[in-house]
Amino acid sequence: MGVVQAVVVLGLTGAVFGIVLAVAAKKFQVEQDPRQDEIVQLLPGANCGACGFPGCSGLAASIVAGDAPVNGCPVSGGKVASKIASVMGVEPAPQTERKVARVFCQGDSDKCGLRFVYDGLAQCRAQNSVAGGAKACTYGCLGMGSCTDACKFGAIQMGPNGLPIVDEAKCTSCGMCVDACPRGIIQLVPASQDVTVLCRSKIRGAEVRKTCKIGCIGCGICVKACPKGAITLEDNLAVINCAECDSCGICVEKCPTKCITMRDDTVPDKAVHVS
Amino acid sequence: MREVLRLGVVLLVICAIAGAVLAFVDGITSDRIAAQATIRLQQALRDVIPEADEFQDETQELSEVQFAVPGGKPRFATTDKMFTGYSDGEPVGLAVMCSPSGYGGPIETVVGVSSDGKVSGVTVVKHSETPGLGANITNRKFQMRFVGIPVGTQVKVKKDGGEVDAITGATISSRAIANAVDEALRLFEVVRDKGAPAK
Amino acid sequence: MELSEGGVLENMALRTFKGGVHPRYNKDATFKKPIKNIPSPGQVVIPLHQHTGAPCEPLVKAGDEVKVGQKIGDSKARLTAPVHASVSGKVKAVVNHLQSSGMDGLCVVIESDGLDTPDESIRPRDNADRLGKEELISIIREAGIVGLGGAAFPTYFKLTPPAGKTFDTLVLNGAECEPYLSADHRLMVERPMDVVRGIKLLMKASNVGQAVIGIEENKPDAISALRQAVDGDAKIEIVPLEVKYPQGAEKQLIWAILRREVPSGGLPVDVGVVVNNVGTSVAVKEAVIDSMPLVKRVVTVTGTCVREPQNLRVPIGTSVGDMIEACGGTRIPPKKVILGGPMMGVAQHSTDVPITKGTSGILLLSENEAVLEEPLPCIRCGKCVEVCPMHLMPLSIAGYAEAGRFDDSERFGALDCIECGCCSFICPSHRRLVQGIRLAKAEIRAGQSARRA
Amino acid sequence: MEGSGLIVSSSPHQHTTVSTPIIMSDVILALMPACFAGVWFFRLRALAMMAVCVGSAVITEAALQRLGGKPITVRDYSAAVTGLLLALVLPPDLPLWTGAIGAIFSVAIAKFVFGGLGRNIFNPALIGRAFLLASWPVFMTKWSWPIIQASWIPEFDAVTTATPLVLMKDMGIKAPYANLFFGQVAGCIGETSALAILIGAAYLIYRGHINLRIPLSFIGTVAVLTALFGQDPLFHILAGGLLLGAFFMATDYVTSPVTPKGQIIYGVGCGILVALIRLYGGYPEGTCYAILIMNAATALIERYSIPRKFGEVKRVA
Amino acid sequence: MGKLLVIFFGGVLLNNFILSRFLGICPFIGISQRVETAAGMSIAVIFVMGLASVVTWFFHNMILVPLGLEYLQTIGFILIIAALVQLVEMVIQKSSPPLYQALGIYLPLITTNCAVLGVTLLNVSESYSLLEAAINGVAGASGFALAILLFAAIRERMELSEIPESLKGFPIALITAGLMSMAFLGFAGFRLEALFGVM
Amino acid sequence: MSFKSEFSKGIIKENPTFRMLLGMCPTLATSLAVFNGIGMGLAATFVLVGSNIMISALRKVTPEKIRIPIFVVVIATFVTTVDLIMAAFVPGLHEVLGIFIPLIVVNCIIFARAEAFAFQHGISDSLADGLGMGLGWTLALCGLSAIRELLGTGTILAFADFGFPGIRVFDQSLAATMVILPPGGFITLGLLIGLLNWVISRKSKKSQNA
Repeated sequence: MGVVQAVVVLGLTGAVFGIVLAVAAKKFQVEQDPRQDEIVQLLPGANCGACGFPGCSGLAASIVAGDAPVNGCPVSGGKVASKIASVMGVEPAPQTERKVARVFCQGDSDKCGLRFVYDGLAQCRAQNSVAGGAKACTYGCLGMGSCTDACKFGAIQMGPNGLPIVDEAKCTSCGMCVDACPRGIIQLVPASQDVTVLCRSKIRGAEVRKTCKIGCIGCGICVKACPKGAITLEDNLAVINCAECDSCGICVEKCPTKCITMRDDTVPDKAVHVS
Repeated sequence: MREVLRLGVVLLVICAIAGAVLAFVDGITSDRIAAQATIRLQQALRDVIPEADEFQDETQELSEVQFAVPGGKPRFATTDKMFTGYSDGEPVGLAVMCSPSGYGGPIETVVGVSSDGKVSGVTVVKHSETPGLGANITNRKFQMRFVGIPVGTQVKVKKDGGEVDAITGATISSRAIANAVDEALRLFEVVRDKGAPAK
Repeated sequence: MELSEGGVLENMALRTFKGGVHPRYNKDATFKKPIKNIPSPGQVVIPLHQHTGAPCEPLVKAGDEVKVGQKIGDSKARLTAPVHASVSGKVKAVVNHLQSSGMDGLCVVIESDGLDTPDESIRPRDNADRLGKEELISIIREAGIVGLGGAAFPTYFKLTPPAGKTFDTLVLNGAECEPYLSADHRLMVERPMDVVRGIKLLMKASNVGQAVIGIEENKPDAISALRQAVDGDAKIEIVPLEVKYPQGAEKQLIWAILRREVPSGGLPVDVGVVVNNVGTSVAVKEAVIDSMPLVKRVVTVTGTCVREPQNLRVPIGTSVGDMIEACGGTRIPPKKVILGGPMMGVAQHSTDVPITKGTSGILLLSENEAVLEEPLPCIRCGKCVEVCPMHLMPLSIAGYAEAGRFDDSERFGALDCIECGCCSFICPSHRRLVQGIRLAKAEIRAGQSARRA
Repeated sequence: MEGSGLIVSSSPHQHTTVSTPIIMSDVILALMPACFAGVWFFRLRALAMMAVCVGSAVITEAALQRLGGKPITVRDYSAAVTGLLLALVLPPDLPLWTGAIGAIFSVAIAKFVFGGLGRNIFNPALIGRAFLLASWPVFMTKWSWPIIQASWIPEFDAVTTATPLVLMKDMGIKAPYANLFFGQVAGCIGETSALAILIGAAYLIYRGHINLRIPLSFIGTVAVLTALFGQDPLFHILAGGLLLGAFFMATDYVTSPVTPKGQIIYGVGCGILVALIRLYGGYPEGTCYAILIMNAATALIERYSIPRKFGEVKRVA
Repeated sequence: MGKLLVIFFGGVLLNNFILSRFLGICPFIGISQRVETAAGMSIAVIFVMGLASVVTWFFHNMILVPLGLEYLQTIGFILIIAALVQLVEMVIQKSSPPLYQALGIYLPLITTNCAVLGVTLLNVSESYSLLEAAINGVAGASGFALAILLFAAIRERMELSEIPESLKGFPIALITAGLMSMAFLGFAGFRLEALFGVM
Repeated sequence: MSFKSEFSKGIIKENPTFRMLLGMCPTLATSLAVFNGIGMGLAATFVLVGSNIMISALRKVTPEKIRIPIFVVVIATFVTTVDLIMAAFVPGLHEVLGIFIPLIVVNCIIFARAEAFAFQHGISDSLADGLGMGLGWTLALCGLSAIRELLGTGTILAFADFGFPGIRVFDQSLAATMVILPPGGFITLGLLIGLLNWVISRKSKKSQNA
């Protein structure tokens, strides 16, 4: 007898519940695409906002809605993009080359002096707003480390001489550091680019010499030296067209101030080893 | 609509199976669960009247002695149940189950009064007093402080002018037990005067 | 705090506002010293952007001869102010030169011939009293007059109420609450007649029937001098104010004197008030009566490092270094050079900066005055909240700003901050609150303009 | 290469001379009368307790900062203040090791884990006391009688060495005002003498470190409520830790609201809780818990008591 | 009336669901980043817990007890709660889109909030009347609301603190809750009955 | 994934309490004594294993739309079974654990494993997962209980239901009662998770430097 009652009561409860749910499911279908959850799972979850959407779930919603490409997350790279693509049932987008952040200044505390003694908030933007920053070079790194604070992936650390060092293995090219730098010293470059002019100074060479030992003085030696003609001078600054550069390294050798550098290959190797 | 029905039926079936399973489990366990309560009650009663080998529920009698003035406040407000303990068919004591309020809520206490009008035992069945402090009312040592107190005594903790040492730092909990014992003794008196079987 | 609608309060208790601080005023070194004219420096550097609004285009080129009062820069923008040569001589160059912002900006460098020959256009105007409102405003614009209190907002612009609004009261700011400074004080004591003359012209230009001069009560000589100069004119009242910083801040001054509350994000005109500095008033008098544009101003040069602190009347564009020299040089080497006062002034990293129309003082601090204590964690004492004259919560605005959460800073009213510095001053943990708030303001404004774009 | 060598900073360029360490040392100074009273009444036990608590607090702070690789900031005196305040709210007979554990708990759990000075949500000293009270209630509710029998204080025959609030709650015995005022009653080391506390409080007010919003609304609320419930308000003000709490604990900058309106709400809240706990609660004294509960509410109070900005126009909803 | 007040304040202050009963910890920690969201969640929980208390009371007292099927409590209650939440979601969505916007996202989270099931089970174990059960449901939820609102405001403040790396997030949330719970010990032994005049 | 790895991940790598931070309510509420912890943990493990197996077995025939209510019913059935059995055979423990036994129904761990694992994996994997997760949780619960029991009462391994008073390590009067009160639960667990995070971060730092 008890069994029958239990079966009836619970069965009816369940049936009512099932019907309610089914009706609900029918009436308010596709509240949220289940794919959205799946995509959220795939995304890194740092909510850094580099994609331009409000956090990872925002991006996921946009991908599902078709407003964002499957490779919309600049942080996670091709592998995740292809996974998302398979969730969405589309062909993975052609994999774009990975970019990494690079610091375009070598004017550390030994090589580039100060105009004055700065006293105030230890943030680059804050210092930059006080008389244009204390650094002698008004284009150079202020060295307060705002980029390290901005990086959510621990890929930037301040070096001993007050310049940030990027761990390219950890860099996800989210671009937060680029935004954090008031002087635009950090930029995203293709990870394969080996030769770079690590200076942003647009002032004349004579002025540069007064302020920084390792700045680009716009002498043009590299322009002449480059066998590929990949280097031009713009606003007293050497600019390498990376599409044509084949990393031969001649300019690096010729540069009188050593502001053109060849990437040190040991760094990323070591970093890869670590992770 | 068919979809709705299908889902409903699936759930109905699952629930029905669950219901059957549970009914089966309940069938196995219900007797034992019910027995557990009795076992524990018996255990508590035996704790407070060790001589007794049998107990009889006298709770109905309680309603008769409850009100001194009809419509007034009950005289034994915290008393829930009372039992007479028998040894070889002879009544040997009264066990009173009451729940005075302690620090963290009611404390279910059983107080035994032997036929000679002395407290024969106190035990706490259920409580939610502060661990390490009020919870020490479950301590045998503390409970023994009440044993032997004769009928007619106003049972109070020392702080309130009585004789019983309270647990340090747990006056409220100790007071609750004292109240329970006090009530049990008064109830015993009434029952005895009524000529109830406890004599 | 009840808002009374218009009218000067009858209550004679000292007028003031809620909040504020009492820094040491340190005015003793200069407030009794008469304004001194110094001989024209050998060279002046006149920035083409000394005011709020659009910078001027240069009207002269290297090699041009210029005379005092000759217009050397102007702009067609709606909000701007022309600049004039402050010495006579030859234009050496029109180049980028270090300015008080700490950055380079376009300046006209004039080598003085030492003669100070005035421009031909400068001769006393005899029809001054018959000039209409429009004419007055145009003269004031052409004379390049800007607010001399520090903000350097073009005066002609201020005097023209936006469509649909009118002024009823002119408030003249003679509070000079900023420590160390005494330029306005001396001006009021020495040239009260000019101040009052300027007021009358300003009243006419802004079409108001009443004027109030607010002066902190620690300047009794200024108060009595002006009282005398006003000479019973019922339209002009002199109101002594409690000595408290920032008594001279526009919104606080209007509240203290008139009990009118300038709405958040609004301007004094929203409550029918136009505020001008006493220095501006004198400049207006000179421009209208003497037809002399704004080429000189009074600057207090002071601080423990200065050998002989002075109130100097100097041509605009004189370098800070020259002015220090004019005061007998330094006694001890300065560690901090501030243009303006210690509360709102701008620290300089070089003495080779020209003074501009907005420079009210040069303050040199010695090492032990200049080195500020290291900031400690905020202990939430709430003193910044108590002293904020805008009734904000500086600790929250700055706290969020330092964490880069500028939206939250905005929520706490970052944009209402007048940067008076009371919060940083009072903070027992010496936190750089104002700097944080400034950062927030800059970021919020950048965000706003990005959104508009 | 220092350029001009001039210092450049954002304005203002002048700061007040009153600094956080000065405020902290002033607080210590203001506590001195209460400390002296404690030592006067409870002798060496009190002194030892203070030494142990201050020592443990300072050592804990330094040790944790070292472990966490942070600059050691015991010189801002905040740990010392915590230790001293804790000692003052402990019974004189408490075993010293208990006091040490309380001080360690205060600094480590209430302060350090939240990020140190200025970041704690709860008053560390009171957390220490609440922790000890919950952990070792037996030790924490044992009182000894003050040693000095001064002729100028009326003789007060209490049956047991219980605090005035316990005597009141359990037996309805009211200690004479004079005893309460001068401190000739049982109680925590620093809370018995109202006079000593008031002297210290007056110093803090004179120095401008505390304003009266919190203490007055706090004490006022207690007075009004106890009077409403038919008890003697003056007795309730003088007895127990109310004065010490109102002037030295509730006014703790870090854990109380910074907004003026918030401070009054906070004070009133503390007052209501003290009155309710004293009259109906399980404890004879409620100051510690009342302040802690309001500490928890501080952030919320502050959020909804942001002052009206000057010139703020009411937004039309 | 007095007893209802006792139940209500008991649930909010003395036996706070979060701080002393450990019910609803997950949403307490998960949905307390912002005061606004915490408030939304609170309102949703108050509504659902009140409603669930009433509905399960009927289910228990009208169906389970008469049929002697008390062992189906857990399974029945959870089904009812789940269905209820769904239903509430539907109704709100249909009748008041703005309210749905504000509360909608919190509703699905409530199903797995153990506070809801917990309060219905407590109602049964305390054998509350319908009104008492409803009050108890609302009280439990209000206690949850009080705790989560206080906590959310504290968390907003803590966002600017430099909390030791390994304690960030969950651990510091637990410690804060612990200290709050410690403060709420001040209500231990509070005699609400005396305050509200019921003994 | 082998049976073994599915089993072991729940114990350390994905420990539900310390790593995934699931099922906090019963963890806090029942960690007063080691035997309470064991009882609670085993009860949950039983439910976890049972429901994992059932859901895994039913996953092919479960309509997607009503999988949640079906999970609920399955889990609730197991929970009620445990509840009744415990009431019958270990009444003391049953009373101590109180409503937290029926509340296993809404324990996030069980739901999470049903949804995230059992519904997608075979029966044997699901069994391993349930067992691993359950034991991982039990272990965490025991660890926390041991600390709280020891510090809070001065004894260890007390098991009142079998009349065992526990091993007294130090005197009751020295025990910090707060630890077994609600605040102690929160704080101890918070510190324990923090400590674990710290140890792990130090370990990973060390391995990085190596």
